[in-house]
Amino acid sequence: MRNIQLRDALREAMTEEMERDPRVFLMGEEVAEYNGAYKVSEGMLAKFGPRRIIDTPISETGFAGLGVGAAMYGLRPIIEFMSWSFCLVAADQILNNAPKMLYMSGGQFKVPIVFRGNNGAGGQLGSTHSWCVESMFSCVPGLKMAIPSTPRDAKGLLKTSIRSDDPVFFLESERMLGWGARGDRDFETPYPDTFTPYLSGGKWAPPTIEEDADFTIPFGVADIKKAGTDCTIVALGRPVHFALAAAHELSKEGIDCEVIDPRTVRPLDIETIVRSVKKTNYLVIVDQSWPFASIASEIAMQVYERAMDHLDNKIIRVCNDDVPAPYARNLELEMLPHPRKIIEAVRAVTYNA
Amino acid sequence: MRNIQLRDALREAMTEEMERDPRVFLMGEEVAEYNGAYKVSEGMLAKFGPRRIIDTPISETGFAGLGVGAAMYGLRPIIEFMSWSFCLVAADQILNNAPKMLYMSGGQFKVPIVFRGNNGAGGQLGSTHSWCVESMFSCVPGLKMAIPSTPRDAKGLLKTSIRSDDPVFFLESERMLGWGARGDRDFETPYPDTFTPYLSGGKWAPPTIEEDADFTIPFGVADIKKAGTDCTIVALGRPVHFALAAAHELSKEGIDCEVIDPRTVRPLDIETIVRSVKKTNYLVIVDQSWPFASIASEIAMQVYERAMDHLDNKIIRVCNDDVPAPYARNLELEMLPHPRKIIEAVRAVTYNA
Amino acid sequence: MISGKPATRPSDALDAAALLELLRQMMLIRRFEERTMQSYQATKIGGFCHIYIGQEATAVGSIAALRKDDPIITAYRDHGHALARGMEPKYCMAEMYGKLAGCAKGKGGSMHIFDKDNAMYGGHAIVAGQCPMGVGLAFSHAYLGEDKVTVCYLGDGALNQGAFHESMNLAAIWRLPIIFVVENNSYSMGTHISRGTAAADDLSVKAAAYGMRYAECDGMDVLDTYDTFRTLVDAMRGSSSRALGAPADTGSGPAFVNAKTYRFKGHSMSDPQKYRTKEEVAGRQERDPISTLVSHLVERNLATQEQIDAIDKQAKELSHDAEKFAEEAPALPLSELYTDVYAEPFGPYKVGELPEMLRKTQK
Amino acid sequence: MISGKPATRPSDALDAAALLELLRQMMLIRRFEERTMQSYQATKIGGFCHIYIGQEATAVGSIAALRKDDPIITAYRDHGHALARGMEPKYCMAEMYGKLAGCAKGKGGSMHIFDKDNAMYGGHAIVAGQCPMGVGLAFSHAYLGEDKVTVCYLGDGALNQGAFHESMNLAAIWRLPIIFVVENNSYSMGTHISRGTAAADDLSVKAAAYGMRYAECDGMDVLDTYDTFRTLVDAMRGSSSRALGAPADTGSGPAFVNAKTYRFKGHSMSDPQKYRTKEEVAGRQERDPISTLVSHLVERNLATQEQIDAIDKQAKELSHDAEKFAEEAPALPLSELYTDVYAEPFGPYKVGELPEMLRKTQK
Ligand SMILES: Cc1ncc(C[n+]2csc(CCOP(=O)(O)OP(=O)(O)O)c2C)c(N)n1
Ligand SMILES: Cc1ncc(C[n+]2csc(CCOP(=O)(O)OP(=O)(O)O)c2C)c(N)n1
Ligand SMILES: [Mg+2]
Ligand SMILES: [Mg+2]
Repeated sequence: MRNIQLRDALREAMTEEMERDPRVFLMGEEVAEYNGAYKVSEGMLAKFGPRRIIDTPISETGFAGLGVGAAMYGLRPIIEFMSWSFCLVAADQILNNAPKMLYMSGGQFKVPIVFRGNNGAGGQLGSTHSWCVESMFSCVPGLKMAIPSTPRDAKGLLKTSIRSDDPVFFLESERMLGWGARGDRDFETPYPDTFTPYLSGGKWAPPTIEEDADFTIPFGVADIKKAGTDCTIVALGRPVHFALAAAHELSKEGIDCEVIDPRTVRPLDIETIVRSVKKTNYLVIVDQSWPFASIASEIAMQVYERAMDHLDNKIIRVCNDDVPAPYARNLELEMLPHPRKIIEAVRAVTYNA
Repeated sequence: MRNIQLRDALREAMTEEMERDPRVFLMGEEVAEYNGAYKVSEGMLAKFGPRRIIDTPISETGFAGLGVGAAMYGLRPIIEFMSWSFCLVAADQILNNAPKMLYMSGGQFKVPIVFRGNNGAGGQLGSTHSWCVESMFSCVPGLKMAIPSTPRDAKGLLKTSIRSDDPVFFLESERMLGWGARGDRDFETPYPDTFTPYLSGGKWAPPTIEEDADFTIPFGVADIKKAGTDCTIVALGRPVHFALAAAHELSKEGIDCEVIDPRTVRPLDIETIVRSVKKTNYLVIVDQSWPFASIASEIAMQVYERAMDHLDNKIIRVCNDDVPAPYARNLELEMLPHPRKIIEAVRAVTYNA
Repeated sequence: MISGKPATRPSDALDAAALLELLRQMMLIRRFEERTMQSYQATKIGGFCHIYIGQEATAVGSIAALRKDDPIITAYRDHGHALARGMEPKYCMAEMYGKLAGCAKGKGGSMHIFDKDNAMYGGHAIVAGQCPMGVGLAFSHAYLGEDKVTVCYLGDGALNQGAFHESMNLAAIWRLPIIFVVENNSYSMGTHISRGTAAADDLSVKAAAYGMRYAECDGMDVLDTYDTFRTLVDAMRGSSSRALGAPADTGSGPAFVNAKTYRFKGHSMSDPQKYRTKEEVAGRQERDPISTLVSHLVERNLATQEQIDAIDKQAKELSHDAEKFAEEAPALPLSELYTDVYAEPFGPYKVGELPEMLRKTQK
Repeated sequence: MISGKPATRPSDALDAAALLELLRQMMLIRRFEERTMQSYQATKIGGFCHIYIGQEATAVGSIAALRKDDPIITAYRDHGHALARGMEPKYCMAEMYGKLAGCAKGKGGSMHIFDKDNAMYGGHAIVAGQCPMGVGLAFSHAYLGEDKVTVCYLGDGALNQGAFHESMNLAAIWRLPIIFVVENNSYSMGTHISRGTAAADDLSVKAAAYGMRYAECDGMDVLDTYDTFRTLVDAMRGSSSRALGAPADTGSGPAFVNAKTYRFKGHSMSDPQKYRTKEEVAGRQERDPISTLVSHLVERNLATQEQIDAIDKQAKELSHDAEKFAEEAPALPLSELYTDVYAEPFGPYKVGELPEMLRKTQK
């Protein structure tokens, strides 16, 4: 089995695409000489040189907008936000310019750009540094959004993102980058015995370029991370693993959950979710962003629209608590979606079954 | 009956509160010497002088953040965005600082500030200038949000906003400011005969300070804009009037709609909506923002959570089409929620009835 | 003009035909905009509409110093730039009429004029929002080792937006081939630059803050504008640091131009203009950029009055024809609502056809 | 120091007690931060943690020139400012331990240290995000006709954020009583200022761009820092234009200080520091701000070694006690998740109690 961390998978995707297409470059804070604040781009400066791996000052508006201009011109920028929490200072460039340029120009100017970086709680970083932007930004037509949960998905989806002719918001998780590294303490769970082996026996490791030169994962295709018959759990990104831990725990009670990872939010593969709900008749949605007007609300709404008659109970969502992120460790852990909450939700939703 | 435009109601609210509390000031682009880009603050410079009515350069980050700092210090700023479409350049200040300061400081620093301005399509302004920010921003805990639909609500809610010790996002509509003015061509509808009299026989005119010195409208209290028994329509802001036009039209077919205007999104008066749904058993939600992860999705989700058994059909939402705002008049009209779409939705949802 | 004026100016080398071409462009913009105002008054054009009249010399003089493939990018007051860049007026007018035959198929409108063939990268309505994108265009030249120069226009009001400053800094540290041009008409809406911008009386400090070259030009004089840009562009082209990360500084780097100009009309079509006196406007109109060039031509016997009249007549006709074209062009079909949202569409979205303007040229 | 040094410096007027107080503060910060590092290594402290060691003279020297009620606001490298401002170390440490007894009840953490009683307005983690708020504090003085001065600290990396520039411009056009201080330690994470900031070798141009006064000080020398701020603050206090819209410019207006300093530790606790050599750091450590002041005191016979040792001992004890306090303090109850979200709560939210630190003083 191939031993690969999520950060390596991201780097592999970028490296392969940069070798394939000379128009692709990587730009962001500390991506070059520092080798990446989180070591995602480690070694890439040495390999590609300062023309293609470019350190920026702390000017998110400037370099995000630079990327949009370069993409309009025909290049294919990868713009790294050290954290999506820092993208708010660049909101106008990423929300007004990137996703709307094609439309506003009547089809003249494509914007093939990838914005990527850490999303969600990094671990006691406090209110300003723990943004989950997926719900807030997924409403904007013109952008695509991917949220990988495994090294395999990370590589496959990032390669697709870089090849995409549309702007892609690519949301990583600091808490997952080093997953599998020695001494990694992540995926803390009150159910340590359910800790999912991080590459799932190799299933979640991406192929090398030698193994599969054309490996990509298409957008809009959900992945059934665990098949099951009794209750559907939908989760994206890091919470996928909480959902799997919960499913493992629930299986001991005889509840067989199906865990669906949509992988991309725009496009959203609602069909796979609906198919699953028609089978299990129960749905729990896990979403690491705040509940109000969230992706969880949206998925619920769409399932009600398409499969209300197949639901044997209300849909329950498990979200971040509706509060700013606290610093204190105990409060932060409590606020985030975690296996216990998911277990309780599944128990509650299947109660009548 | 008192003849008052919505812009006058806003001005009255600000003026009364500024007279009441010397800590209140108004700041924004062209609010002073120009008398307001949309004449909302007309005459206020003359009345209050340049210390309290302050023109700014085009520096939204600068003056929105200035407002946050001044509010922390104890003043009560009203920060006008000429349009909420321009607030994206200030997203970090309004989303990271204003709503989270109280929490991050452990309760030390309140941020009593009002951000206000035009929201939604102003009429052929194109993709960058037609933002409806309510869905995108309503997810953020720590802020409050009000969206008035009548001069009365505008005055009452704005006065409450200014007195609030929490940051309030106050969303106006350029298309409604001059409603009732001579030559006003707004509220175009394919059903001109259903044109709602703009002050509804005086019911929607706010009291003067002489009539009611303590007039305010509390947050979190929905207003039943029209009572009815057959189908509930929820709408906020400008779409309230489309809903009323639709209700009028539908009454000719014998469908008696109840139109509920929640008026504030944070807090959201879900109780009143649920009560109505329990009575009518049908629900259509009108939301002028994009559908994905919208306020419409959220209200639907909450109604399903609380009153699923009372619904005789699925909930239908009528939103902005999921595309960037086009410039062309015909496309823009088509894209926005409008009475025809609401009528069709109500017919569809009550079809079995 | 760049301080320390040389004895001979680049414009001295322009022959009568070239000068008449400058006149033709300015007259076309003027007549086109007059039509635009009429059509707006007649509610044929919607949204916000910002008239360029008075500032024609700035776009025309600067663009004349560029090659056809040097990119330009600007704000919402953009018709003049598009026409100076060579867009057929009818496509610009049809855009404002919201018609399918518009340069952006009626989806962009007056504030969002794009022309890919003529390297016009818009038309951007968020103040200073175009600056970072302009840097991205210039970055592309450096990245690709191209010998191009990007010109990024902005209003004086944009000086107060953070995006402008971040752009200046990025361009400066990477020595990108870009010229930032402030079309300094002294007003952002109703705010005089002296009220909104610190150190407004000497904008050279804005360039110095980034170690960037600074130049001023008379934005009401097309020849002075041309001279300023010709000099800057020539110095920049082929000399600027084209490889990022190149150790040595091989060229002159970016520049910042303060083009002193004036808009004769209101900020937008709905501006009552109470912030300035009629006398102020009238005074400035005495230095109309078109009359100034006409005088220059006539005084030097470079053109006859008949030639000039013929150019004006043609400008009027083209504008009239553009209006007619726009008026008669078919409406935008509702099916276009869902095209051009994604280049690689899914769900309800569809690929859109290119605008007629590009289809003709692109094959 | 402000150029054109006067013959007598303000610090000459400081007696031995005052100088020892400066030393006490710097030593407290140093020992406190050493404790902090240990606690972080022991995973008692989470999140990002930015150590101020090396820069103590900047906070201490500048704050010494202020009145107790002059507001300060800074970035995430904020423990030093809080302590210099007078926060009891135990509240700062308990905050980092995420305890209810923390200055922000454990909700803010290292990057968000607030102290209302001591006019410390945070602790802000988005680079340059504090600048507009700082202008808001200074605006409040002008609005209320107060005789206060706000000091807004920022890192050299913040020079490249638009928010900084908009703040400079607003402060300048309204001549607000604010001092922007760049704690110029030459690095933003691993990026040397010369790579990220144009014209980095002379930051006076950043002030000149807004017509703002500029001063430099030796941020490794608490007395030079004090002198610089004392002079600026005295000129600003009571003289700046306090009424907005006041026709005449009555004062000296805002100022921009380049405090040349150096951080001896990594950017944050997880920084491998490959971007600079050990020799570079060692060289800079030879000018340790604490030793510099100690030498000054000893050479002039203003303090004995015993006095100095006693101060250091006390600093160690206070830091030790702070750590003990934090360790033993009760955890933050989960019920605090829903307090302090709204001052006027609804639904699931509740009013929160003030932090212990304020309850004691506020009654
Ligand atoms: C970020 C932002 N804030 C406000 C506006 C509204 N607005 C449009 S144009 C304008 C004035 C701009 O003046 P200037 O930059 O001098 O350009 P000019 O109109 O003189 O060409 C304003 C305030 C906007 N479009 N974008
Ligand atoms: C807008 C934004 N972008 C990026 C970051 C991540 N970040 C935190 S500190 C830092 C470096 C700041 O350096 P400087 O301003 O010089 O302050 P110093 O750390 O030297 O005190 C960066 C890039 C951030 N917090 N905010
Ligand atoms: Mg201007
Ligand atoms: Mg620094």
